[in-house]
Amino acid sequence: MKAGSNLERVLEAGHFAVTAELGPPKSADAKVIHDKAETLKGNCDAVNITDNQTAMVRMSSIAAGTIALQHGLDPVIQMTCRDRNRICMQSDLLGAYALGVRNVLCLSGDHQRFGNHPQAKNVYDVDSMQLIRMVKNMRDEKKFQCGEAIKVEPRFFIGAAANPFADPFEFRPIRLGKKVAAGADFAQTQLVYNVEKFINFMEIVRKMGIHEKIYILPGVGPIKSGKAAEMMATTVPGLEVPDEIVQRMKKAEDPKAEGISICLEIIDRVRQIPGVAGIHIMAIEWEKAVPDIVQRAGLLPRPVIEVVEEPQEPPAQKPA
Amino acid sequence: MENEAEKSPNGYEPKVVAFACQYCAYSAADLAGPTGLQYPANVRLVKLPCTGKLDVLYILDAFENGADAVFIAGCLDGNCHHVEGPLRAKRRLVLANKILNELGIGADRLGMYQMSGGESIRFVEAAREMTDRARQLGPSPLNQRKSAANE
Amino acid sequence: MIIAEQKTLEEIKQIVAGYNKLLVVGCGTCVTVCFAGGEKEVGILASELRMARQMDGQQLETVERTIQRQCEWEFVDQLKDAIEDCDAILSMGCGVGVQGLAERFPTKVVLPALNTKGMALTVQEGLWAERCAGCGNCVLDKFGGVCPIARCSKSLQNGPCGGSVNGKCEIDPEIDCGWQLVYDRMKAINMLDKLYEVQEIKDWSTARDGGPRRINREDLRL
Amino acid sequence: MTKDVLVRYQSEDGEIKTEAFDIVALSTGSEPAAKAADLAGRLGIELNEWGFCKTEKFNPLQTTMPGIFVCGTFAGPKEISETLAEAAGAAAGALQFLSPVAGSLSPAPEYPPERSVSGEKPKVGVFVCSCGEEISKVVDLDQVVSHAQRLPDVAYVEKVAYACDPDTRKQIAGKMNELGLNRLVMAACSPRTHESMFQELLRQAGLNSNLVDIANLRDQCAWVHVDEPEMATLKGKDLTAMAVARARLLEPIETYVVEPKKSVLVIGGGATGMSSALAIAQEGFGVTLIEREAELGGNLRRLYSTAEGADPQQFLKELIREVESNDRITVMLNTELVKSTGSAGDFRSTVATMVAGNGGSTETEIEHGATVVATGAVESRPGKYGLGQDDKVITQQDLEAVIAQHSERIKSANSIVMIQCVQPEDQAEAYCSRVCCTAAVKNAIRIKELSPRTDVYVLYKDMMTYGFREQYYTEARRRGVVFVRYSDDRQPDVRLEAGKLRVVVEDPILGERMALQSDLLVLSTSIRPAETNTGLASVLSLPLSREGFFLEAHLKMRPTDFVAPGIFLAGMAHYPKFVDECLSQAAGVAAGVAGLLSKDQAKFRGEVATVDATKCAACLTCVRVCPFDVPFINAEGVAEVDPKKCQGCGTCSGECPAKAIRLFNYYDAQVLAKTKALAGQFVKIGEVAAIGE
Repeated sequence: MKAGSNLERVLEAGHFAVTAELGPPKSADAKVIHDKAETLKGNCDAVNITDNQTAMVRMSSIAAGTIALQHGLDPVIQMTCRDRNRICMQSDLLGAYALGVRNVLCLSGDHQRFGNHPQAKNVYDVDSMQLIRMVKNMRDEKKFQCGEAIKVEPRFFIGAAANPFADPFEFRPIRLGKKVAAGADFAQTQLVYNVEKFINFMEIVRKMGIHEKIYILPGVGPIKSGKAAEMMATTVPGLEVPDEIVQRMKKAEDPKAEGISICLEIIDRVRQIPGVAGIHIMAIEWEKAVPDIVQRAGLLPRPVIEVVEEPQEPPAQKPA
Repeated sequence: MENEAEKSPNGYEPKVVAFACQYCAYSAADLAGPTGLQYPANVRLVKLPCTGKLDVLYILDAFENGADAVFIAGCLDGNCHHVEGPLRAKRRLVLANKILNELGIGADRLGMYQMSGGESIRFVEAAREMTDRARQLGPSPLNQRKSAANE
Repeated sequence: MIIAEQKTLEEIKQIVAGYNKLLVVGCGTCVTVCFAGGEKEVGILASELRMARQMDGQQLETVERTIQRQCEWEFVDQLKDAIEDCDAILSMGCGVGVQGLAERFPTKVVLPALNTKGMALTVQEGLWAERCAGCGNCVLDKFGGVCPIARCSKSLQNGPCGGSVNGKCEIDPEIDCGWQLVYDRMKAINMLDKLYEVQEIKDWSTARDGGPRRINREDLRL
Repeated sequence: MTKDVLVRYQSEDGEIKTEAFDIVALSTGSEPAAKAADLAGRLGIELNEWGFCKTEKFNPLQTTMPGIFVCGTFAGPKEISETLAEAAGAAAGALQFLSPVAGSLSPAPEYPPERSVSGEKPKVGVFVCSCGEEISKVVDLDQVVSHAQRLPDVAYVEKVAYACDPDTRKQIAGKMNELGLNRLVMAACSPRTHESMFQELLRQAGLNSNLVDIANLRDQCAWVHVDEPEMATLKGKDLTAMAVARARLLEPIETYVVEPKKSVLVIGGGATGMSSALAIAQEGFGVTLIEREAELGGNLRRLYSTAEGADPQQFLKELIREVESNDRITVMLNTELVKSTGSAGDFRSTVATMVAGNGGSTETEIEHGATVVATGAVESRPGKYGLGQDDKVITQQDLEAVIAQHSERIKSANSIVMIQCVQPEDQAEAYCSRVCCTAAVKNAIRIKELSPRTDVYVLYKDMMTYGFREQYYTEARRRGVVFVRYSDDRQPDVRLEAGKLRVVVEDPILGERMALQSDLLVLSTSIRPAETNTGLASVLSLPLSREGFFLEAHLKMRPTDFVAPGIFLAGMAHYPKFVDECLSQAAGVAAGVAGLLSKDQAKFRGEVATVDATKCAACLTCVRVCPFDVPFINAEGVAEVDPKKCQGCGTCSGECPAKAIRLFNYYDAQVLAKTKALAGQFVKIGEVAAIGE
């Protein structure tokens, strides 16, 4: 056990994991987190707390993660390379660990061009790959990036992002492989709507043996409306929504219901793909849909695994 | 002449400067008389070897020195003695227009016309159009400021 | 070459407000080549400013000079005679040039007319694009001659982010994805395997992050 | 009494009308000069039945007496540009007899040595020409004179009556000398037509020819502002001030000397191309004659008779034989021009010859001193009135062949209808093709000769059988050819009914619809510019007219020249013409070529771009923008322009961000002097360091 987080334990135990996204508010209102946490509680194994997603200022992911902890949730705090240099990153990691956070997802971060502070200076001192390695070295080598020793090291279950839909496609599995080499324990992907392409991606991933070294959780999510589907299809770089889905959403009498059933169909299909260890549900600003989706996908109840020193049974897929 | 009546009562007579390519517009202007055409006497031609020689500075300088309107008269596209003079000139007008708008003089005081060397009627139309426009727009704001300053 | 572009007329007007005799100084090298501050632009800007002032019912006198390089004292000194009776100097050089003039003429007001944009090459007549970020520690050997620091919007060194689509960067469809270029180049020169290595965290102390940089060649200095 | 002129005339619908007019202008015909017969008698040359000089169709500039040539309206009524082309052609004819010494005899005008004006303060002489009264009746020249006197550096102002008069010019030159004037401003007519004359004047005065600026007070002021004398006077003053402002800054021009290549590239192997090639070869120059098609002859191959009776095929055969046997002429068939660089006296061109069979081509590089464009034109074949769908519908050119080779078709025909002025739908510009009326009349007569019983109808809009060709129209009518006019809004209607052609046309005079059965319908289709014109114009950087024909340097005065020196124009590439007109022009071209190439040195005025190496940032802008690929970055790392290749357009100097390139005579200071003069601003000479800076 590297970090002993709930997510790690569920995956190590060989269960099909469910993570969900919890977006902090654009305010100092803790209630939002409390409410969302209550909604998600019992419906997933861990919650991803986004880090100023789309470069919009939101409540700090570590702070929001701490609130989620109070509800018994296992937070995956996201950390982007956009806003912090290596000094701040390590400092935040120490603090987050001290507060009880055990999972971190290392991301490049959306460029500030899209956010509400496009005039900001970005940092990118470190890229996501290097962040993964830095977190791993802090945990396994007990060393800061500069090489100095850490007395009490932060032990995180290290997550990475993968986008099977961006270009150049051939490089995408390689990049995931690099993240494994850098030290990632699990990967969550961009939203999967084009299942065929994801199947292709996984095929290459399996050929390279990557799936044996990392838990892969494809991103899924319900679309709310035809308009949203169209927007996602045309304006979000690196997101692929096939026309067929856009049409279904546009024609649907009850788009929300249709969105959820499409999501369920996709979950059903990705579950069949060898090497898929779970799903990551991104119901952006629609956390309420998650319990329904998890329930209808037959993924309830979520396993409860006792905290013990050693795992009770050998894991089905053991990361190297 | 129809323009005669429109000459403003306050004695404003616009000065219109035309930068004319020697191969086409300058020749078209020359041929107006023999073809029985007349155009407003407000127009003064400055001969260029080609509208490719046009410099944004020439246009600005004309306005700075009192022009109420300026036009460039060059060859027809694809029929330029120097192949692409009018195309170059049109690109340069993009900058000139921007500057004139920024200054508050207004890009509508600047025009571009294309004609062959024999088309005196086109030159005459251009001369009339730009003179009429300068009449409608009134004196260049630069000239207004200047005369105000002198009074 | 260094690329720069003119500030808006409105901004320059405000910068020079209150000065009645301006020395407008062009620079004959980089900013000439990128059509921002060569002798031609000096003439146009001076004319614009005079007219702008006239539009406000006031007068502006301009003296126009262009020197070969505003970043060299010997050339800057050529301006001495023109400077005395001017209220201020409007430099049409890059940021280096403006400071060159300011350092050489400590008692004179020196104002910038350009925004310096970086180091670039001419893609075609009228189009320049950044190629180098001046990080002080060249890594082009690792990336097939395409710099991910300068050409990836996030300066990623380990591959493209998830926003790379059809060879374009997520922040602007006019901008090539630097990583697509790296990838294509490495593929073309049969060195893709080099991209499999994880690039360690970069030492930025050689970049401007390490403080103002200077190069000191003892063998050349007296 | 109003003194109006009352005109009584019959309108189209037969009504007699009377109308009052202020002025009636009579277009009277031209007749031979009164003493023409006298002169002809003394020279021993024959006249034709109208008293004009007698010539032959295929030798239009030759009188009946060898060694005596004719040109202009003595050989028949004609237009100015034709007379000028013929004048040059006749000169070329005369040159053939003088070829060994051609050129060496041309009397070089004697000029006094050129006085250097460098370092002198400008001293401008302004000469204000009234052009008789052409200028002074609109522009108040006294005001112009007194305005000019107040302009800076103007040392002398004088009003003259005709500045173009040789004596006046001599006087002006004298005045320049006497007063030590070093710049000339002519407030007169257009530089387009008279600049060279005033440049010459300066040379007479011992000054460099470039030190003149012209205020265009006639063409661009007096003539076009007749009703605004006050405004015109104001403008006249401005134009004069603008000219003075620029004249102050003018510099002496350098002349570049080229030793011309003694050979010529003739493009087009039709009658025009071949006869100009022959004439040029007879002058002693080498000729490369290129022809796109597989054989020589062009349109003439399809012409079997002329109205005048001469046999075109016989002529063509002779011409081809002469061309092919002339050892100065190299004929290249299946060949097109693909590239041409250089300038007058020194061209370098690449031609591509199609290799039979494999579809490939071989390229040949040719060096030549002059280029002749004689690419001809083509009869259009619009899909109108059933042309191309029914073999009973043919063109006038087709009919030539039918008459010559299948006369049985004519003899068996009961009725033949011709429709004139048939223009393709996509022909943007309407123009007259000039030769088709005569062709129709000629062929109608041939038909009547072959088969008097065959009815011939000519449906026309306007019969134009100009000059002596009018006789054939009369002849055709005498033989019973029926001419029926139609109008644009009531075009003939052609239908194929039961294998028979039915042409319905409304006779405007009778006001009745006529239905004509026709065994053969002959269309006089418009003559179109060759499709290759556009490409060729771009290779040679030449202008085309709106119609797509090549555009000469001056509509009247320079019918065989292009503005670009060293390139000449002849034949139907120019516009539709009769063979004799083409041949006259071809001869004219030969004269132009001789004028250029017969000298050991051709001189060119250096109105070219030059680079100030100290300012050049080697930014490559000029290299990229020059339409003629002239500038290059030289071994010193700065831009360089070859003055012999520079076309003087100034595109590079207009774009150069360092202002390192200046175009002679269009230095910024010189151009801006004009706009500044409008505001009464004149630069101090000392302030314009080197004028161009």
